[in-house]
Amino acid sequence: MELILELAAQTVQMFGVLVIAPFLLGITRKVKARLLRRIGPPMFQPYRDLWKLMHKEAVLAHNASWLYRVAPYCVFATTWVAAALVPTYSTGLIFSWSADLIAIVALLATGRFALALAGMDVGTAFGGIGSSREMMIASLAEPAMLLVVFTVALVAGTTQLSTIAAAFTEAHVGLRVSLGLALFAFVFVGIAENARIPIDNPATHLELTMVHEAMVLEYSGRHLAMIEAAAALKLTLYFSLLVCLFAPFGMATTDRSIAALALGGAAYLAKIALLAALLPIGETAVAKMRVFRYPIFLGGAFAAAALAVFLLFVSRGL
Amino acid sequence: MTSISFDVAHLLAGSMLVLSFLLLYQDRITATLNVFALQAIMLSLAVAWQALIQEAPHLMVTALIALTVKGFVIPAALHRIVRRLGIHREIEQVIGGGPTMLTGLGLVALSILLVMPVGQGVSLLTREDLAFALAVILLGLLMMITRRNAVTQIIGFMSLENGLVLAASGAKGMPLVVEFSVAFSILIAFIVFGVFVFRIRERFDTVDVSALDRFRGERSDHS
Amino acid sequence: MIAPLDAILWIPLVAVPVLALVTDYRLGAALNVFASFLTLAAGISLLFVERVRTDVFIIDDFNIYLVTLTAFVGFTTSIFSATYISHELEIGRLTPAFLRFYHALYQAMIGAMNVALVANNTGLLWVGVEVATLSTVMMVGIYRTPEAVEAAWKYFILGSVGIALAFFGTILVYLVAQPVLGEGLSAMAWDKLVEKGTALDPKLLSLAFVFLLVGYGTKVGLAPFHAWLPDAHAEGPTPISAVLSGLLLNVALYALLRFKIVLATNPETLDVGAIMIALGLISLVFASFMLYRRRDIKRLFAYSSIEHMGIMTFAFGMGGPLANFAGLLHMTMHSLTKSAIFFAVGHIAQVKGTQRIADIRGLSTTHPVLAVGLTFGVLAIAGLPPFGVFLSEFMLVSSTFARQPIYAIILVFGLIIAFGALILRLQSVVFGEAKGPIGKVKASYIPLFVHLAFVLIAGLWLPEPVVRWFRAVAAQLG
Amino acid sequence: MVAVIALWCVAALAIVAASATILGRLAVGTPIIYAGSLVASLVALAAALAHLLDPHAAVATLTLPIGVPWLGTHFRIDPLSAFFLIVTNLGGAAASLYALGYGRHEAAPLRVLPYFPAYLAGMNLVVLADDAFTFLVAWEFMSLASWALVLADHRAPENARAAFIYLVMASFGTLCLLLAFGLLAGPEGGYVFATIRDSHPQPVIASLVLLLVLVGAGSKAGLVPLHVWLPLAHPAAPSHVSALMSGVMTKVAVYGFIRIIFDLVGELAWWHSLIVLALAGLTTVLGVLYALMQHDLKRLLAYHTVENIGIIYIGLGLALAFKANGIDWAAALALTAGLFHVLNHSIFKSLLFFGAGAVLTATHERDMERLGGLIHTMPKTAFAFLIGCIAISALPPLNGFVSEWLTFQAILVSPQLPQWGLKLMVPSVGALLALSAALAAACFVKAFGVTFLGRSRSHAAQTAKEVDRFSLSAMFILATLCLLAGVLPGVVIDILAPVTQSLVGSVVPKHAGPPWFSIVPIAESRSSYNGMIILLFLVISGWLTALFIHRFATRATRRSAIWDCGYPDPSTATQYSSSSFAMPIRRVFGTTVFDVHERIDMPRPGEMRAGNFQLKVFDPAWRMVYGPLTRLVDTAANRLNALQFLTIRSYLTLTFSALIVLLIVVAAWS
Repeated sequence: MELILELAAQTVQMFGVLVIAPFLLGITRKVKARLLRRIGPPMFQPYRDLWKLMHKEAVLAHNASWLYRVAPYCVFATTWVAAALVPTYSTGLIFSWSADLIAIVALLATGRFALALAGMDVGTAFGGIGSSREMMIASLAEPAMLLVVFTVALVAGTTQLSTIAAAFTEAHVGLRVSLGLALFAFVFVGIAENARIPIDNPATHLELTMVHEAMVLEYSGRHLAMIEAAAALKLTLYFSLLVCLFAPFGMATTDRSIAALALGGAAYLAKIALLAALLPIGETAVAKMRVFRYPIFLGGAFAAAALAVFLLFVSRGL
Repeated sequence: MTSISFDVAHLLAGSMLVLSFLLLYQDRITATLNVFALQAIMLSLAVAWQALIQEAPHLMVTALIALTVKGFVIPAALHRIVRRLGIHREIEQVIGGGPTMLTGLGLVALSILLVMPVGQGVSLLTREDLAFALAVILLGLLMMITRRNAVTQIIGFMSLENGLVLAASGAKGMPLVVEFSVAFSILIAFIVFGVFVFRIRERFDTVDVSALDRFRGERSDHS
Repeated sequence: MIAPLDAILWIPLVAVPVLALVTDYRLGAALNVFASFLTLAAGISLLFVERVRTDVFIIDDFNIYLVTLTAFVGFTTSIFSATYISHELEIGRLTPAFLRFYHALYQAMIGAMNVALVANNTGLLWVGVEVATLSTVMMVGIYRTPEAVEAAWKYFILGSVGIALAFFGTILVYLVAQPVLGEGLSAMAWDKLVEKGTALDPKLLSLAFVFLLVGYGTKVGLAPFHAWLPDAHAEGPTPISAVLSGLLLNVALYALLRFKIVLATNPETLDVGAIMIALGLISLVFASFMLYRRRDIKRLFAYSSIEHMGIMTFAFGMGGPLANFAGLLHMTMHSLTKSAIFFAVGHIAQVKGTQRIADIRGLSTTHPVLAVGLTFGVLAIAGLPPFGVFLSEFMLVSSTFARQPIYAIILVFGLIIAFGALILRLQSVVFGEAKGPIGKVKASYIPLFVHLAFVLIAGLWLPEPVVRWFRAVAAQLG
Repeated sequence: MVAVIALWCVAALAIVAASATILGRLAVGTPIIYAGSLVASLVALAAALAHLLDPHAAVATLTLPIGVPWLGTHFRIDPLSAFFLIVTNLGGAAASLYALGYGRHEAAPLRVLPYFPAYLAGMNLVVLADDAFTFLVAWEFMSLASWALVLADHRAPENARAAFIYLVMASFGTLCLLLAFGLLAGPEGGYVFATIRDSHPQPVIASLVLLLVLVGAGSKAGLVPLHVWLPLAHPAAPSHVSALMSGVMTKVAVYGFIRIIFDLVGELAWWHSLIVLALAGLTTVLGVLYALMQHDLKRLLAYHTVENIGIIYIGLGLALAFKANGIDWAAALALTAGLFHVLNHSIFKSLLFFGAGAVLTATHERDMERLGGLIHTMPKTAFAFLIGCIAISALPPLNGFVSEWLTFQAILVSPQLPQWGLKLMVPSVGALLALSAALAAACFVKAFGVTFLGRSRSHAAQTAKEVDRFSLSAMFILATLCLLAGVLPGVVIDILAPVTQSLVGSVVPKHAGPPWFSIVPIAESRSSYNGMIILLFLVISGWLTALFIHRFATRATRRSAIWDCGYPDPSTATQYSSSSFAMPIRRVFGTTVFDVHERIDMPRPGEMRAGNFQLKVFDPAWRMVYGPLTRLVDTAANRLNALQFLTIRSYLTLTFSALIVLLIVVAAWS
């Protein structure tokens, strides 16, 4: 019985993130449009887009290989699994121990690997440029992300997300310089990883600096739908991570009653909705960068994260 | 051992050393040859004196060989070579006479320094003899390396060998000294013969570097 | 029944006039092989009879294996030479008359080396070394090309000065011994000198050793007395290069070591070890660098001999049971390996018609067996396992580093520099696009591979008696 | 018993090698030789595995009366050597199997066949050796055999150069090890490892030994800046040998390091680990960056080996740091991470080299700029190669991730280290490791993408044929192992337990306990990972998605021309190439890390000539270390060479001067 409940809790989370992901995208688009004094699409537009794409015929290039067709599922599956393993409304879900924070970062890397390969499959200049830049950005973002992981893990004494979240809700961690720096780095990394401005522009296909959209240029139909869904999931995942690592309050920890869980769920939804609204505000305020400015942007994140780790090592009280 | 025998041996050995210096000082081949002949004669006297005082008659043979071969035969042969080759005019010295003499003096000092501290187990005569012989040897070597002319170099080597014989004859009761001196004479004969036969080798070293390069076959190709 | 000791001395002595008289060069070569074989048989039987110790001759742990080694290499070289010279005759580099001379000198050299080895007398040792030197001088010049004459002349002049200095050293040793051991032969006998070593005057003994070091060091080929060695190896007939490197250098080193044993008994003498270390390291490093610019393949390996004599001298200079053992082993291994290399080089020079390294390429394509022989030989001499040279270098380097790290570092530096040069040349000769004639090798491969087999076996397993002899001598060397 | 079996296997390999000199002339020789090697390797593998899995297995020793006369030759099997026997023979068996097919294409079998089994035998002997002499003989024998294999295609001048540099550096490394053993054995020559173990060396000696071993074993393993031979020599050899050199021999070098430092020296100061970690971190990042710049597939793989060696050494360095501070359980974790990576790398690097070899056989091309689209012509090879790429990029759920994850876990324990130097060094190394992991992924996207994906850039690539069954089965076996080690990491960690127990006196908690094969290196609250669950999750969610789409949406698919934003260019040259893929990263790191020479010749508007872009990337190790060294030797050789051309008189002067100097020495002494 207990097992079934546990499984149910896990399943709720797994499908929960899937369900809310397009909505978050809708929020950001809506807010952004309003900021630009447009009315903007309805908040549920992303669901409709996905549904439409799924019902369209997929057009493949003559020389597309099996990898091209498998990659979208692969990207989607890895992102989904990763997103499902980040605690959202409750800690200590049944499968939470199967992957820690490092593994989640690595799962996202697997998805990116598949997508970058897919970008090169047909043999176009656009696909190549996208893959090449995506991997360059990742190579700068991933170490910064891992240093953020280090920071958090060192403060909490674990890399297990559930434990981290529980520790941060219950124990008096307080405000720490390290965590502040880590948050700063995390936001930067999140922006880069989700192909948001100023690194990339998710709203356009035809810009010379495009990265993510160049990679998926040849995709259409259900494959594109998978990739889009994965992108939305990834954004959700980063929001969840941010919430889980830096603002875990409200999450159900030891108290596993329905009420506590419901409270956790509500808190989670509120928090990520807030983040989804904040993101376009930030995006509207800055301009897109040139490609070779990225290292400076991500280098800043790396430096902040490294500083956070060093501070922790030097003085564990900070 | 009486003092007179000691003094005579000392005198003879010392005069050999003086003659070595004279050899070093000479700058004409014919004069060098003559001085060398004189040194050889002096050597034979010294060896003969040793034969007397050591009562070792076989040393007389050595003295005789020194006298005939090195005192007369070889100088005469060398005179002929020199005339044949037309090099009787002057000697090419690598370094000037002054430095050579100074170096020579240094070598003598070194020989004395080396032999004199030797313990009392070795008799004084032997030690004195040894110091002179060592000096003669070193001066002979010095002569070999400061002269460019093959004939004078041979003379340097023979002078060196004179020093050896002097030392050997001073070593009381050493076996095979005679045989050694004979062997050395043959060796010198070979050298003289070599110079005589391979006239391409007028000199041990030649100013013409390109000729050498051809012989050694190493430098000519640039791979 | 002739005693083996007499046999090793008499067989070459008898062979000299016989060979000088035999006009047919084939018969001469066969007789040369036969005489060398008899010497080898005598040398081997020496191992099984009672050791001799008279006023004039001595057989002990030190020279017993060297005699056998000399006889063995002498024998294998005579086989190689027999097939080698017929080719030289064909291409007109030698005439039958010169071959008579050559074979006689060959036996004279072997005999002289045997004399030097078994002598229990400093003077006789000197005579042996000098006769061996002079006979090789003549063989070096046997081709009568300007280069050969020049090489022989250089060898002769430098050798003569060495002879003279070694003789002076010998006189000095006699002078030292005479007050203690009395006049006559006993003052020149090894065993007596060693017995009464502590009573000898240490100062004069040290002075004597300096002269012996320069004199015999010239024969050993230590830098800076080495100048004759590369040219003599390069210009003479290859069998002579093989015995020069394989045997004569050893005999000269043996002479030096005998004196070192005498000095080792007297603690008040000069620390000659330090001088030997210095000379050894100079030779090693110098020869290593010299290897790089060599264009003549025989000269290349001649410099490698200088390098290895440097290593041995260094080892004996270091002293101690391990280093001395390593030095003795290295002596043996080097003599086998280097002569094998010269066999291979001789074949190569004959089939390719040149000694220029640049003109020999891709040997593994044209002459695979020969390439294998050369490669194994060079790898062995470069100190790679599983060959015997590695064992000695292993002991030497490891034991030196624990005692004198600086020396070991210089040693390792020299070894790696030399290694680089040897491998560089080896690769250019053996590999790459083939160049030059592809004619068949006429001479016999047997000596080459027999030597390599011994070196290989020694690298993995040393027979017990050899180990015993080496350890006994190592203890004596101090 | 196991020692005897292993030695018999070595003997069998030696016999196979010897018979290859004759059999190599026959057509049937090749399969017989490789089959022989395969059987011998498998037997040794089974024996070693049995030894390591047997909880009651005792350390086995064996002495043969050969080698150093009065010591004999010692062999020993303890958990460490058993583990490395597994690594060696697994690689050896896979390479033999692969070569059953691949070897048939060899132009000159006699240049490969005898040396291949000899090479395997050498590597096995290194692992078995229990005295310094045997160890070094085997070590150098291994170098020698692989040198011959590098020269298999001896006509190419660059191969000769590679072989030369390789052998010289190998020999240099051996001499360094020799010096280290000299220090450990002492002047009396206690070369047997048991003797060395009992003599506890002074701290100074231990430090010296560490430096020497770092250089000696490091030059074989490929630590920066001693790595330069590796990208030259590994690609030059036939591919199955490249696989062994990269996948196995570098591990034997790691074994040498572990054996000497952890086992023989034992007691080390904490700052020793600082050196190891610094070198390892540098190696990791530089290795992968150089790898990214390559366009020769095999050279890329070889450079990438340098990176992985760095990762392994990070684990070893951490283990040293923990051990020096007495935190044994953390040392066990770090060592486990390092050793796990040893196994992993040997598997996937062999796999990748096999793949590269298959490509080479099919297309006769190593240059990625002339490949492409092979996924269509060689689908099976492509699949296996892809698995290798994922594994080596440290992506879950394959094995590369597990070892890297363990390394990260060990890094995260490091705040417990008391020393400030380590407190600063360890997170830096962690950052470098993270950087290299991301770069590795980029590197293999490039390797796989340019080689197998896109459109064929040459006729050879277009007409390539899938390789034979033996090669494929070797690749697929290794790919399966990549997956198995990734989803069942607990099994490997348990296998490693006796090794860490014997070296650092502690083990990572047993993994028989936690359910579902998850691994818990420290405690459940701290961290855990379950590759099996992740894989299941991925498969299930992927399958669910596909099912959902196929059920509720459409499966309609249409083939069409490439869209490419409406401007498709039929020329295959317009695809992204290897160097253009690497360009962003080259720009980012170029100025500091590489010697990059770019020359762009761009026609002005209106000019009709073709544009030209030239790119040269050099390894700065050449400029900074090896260039000056070569010049030094060159200059010295040139200067000294004048001494060959002196006159006889000058030589006499030399003799005379030396005599005078010696006489002055005597005079001064007396």
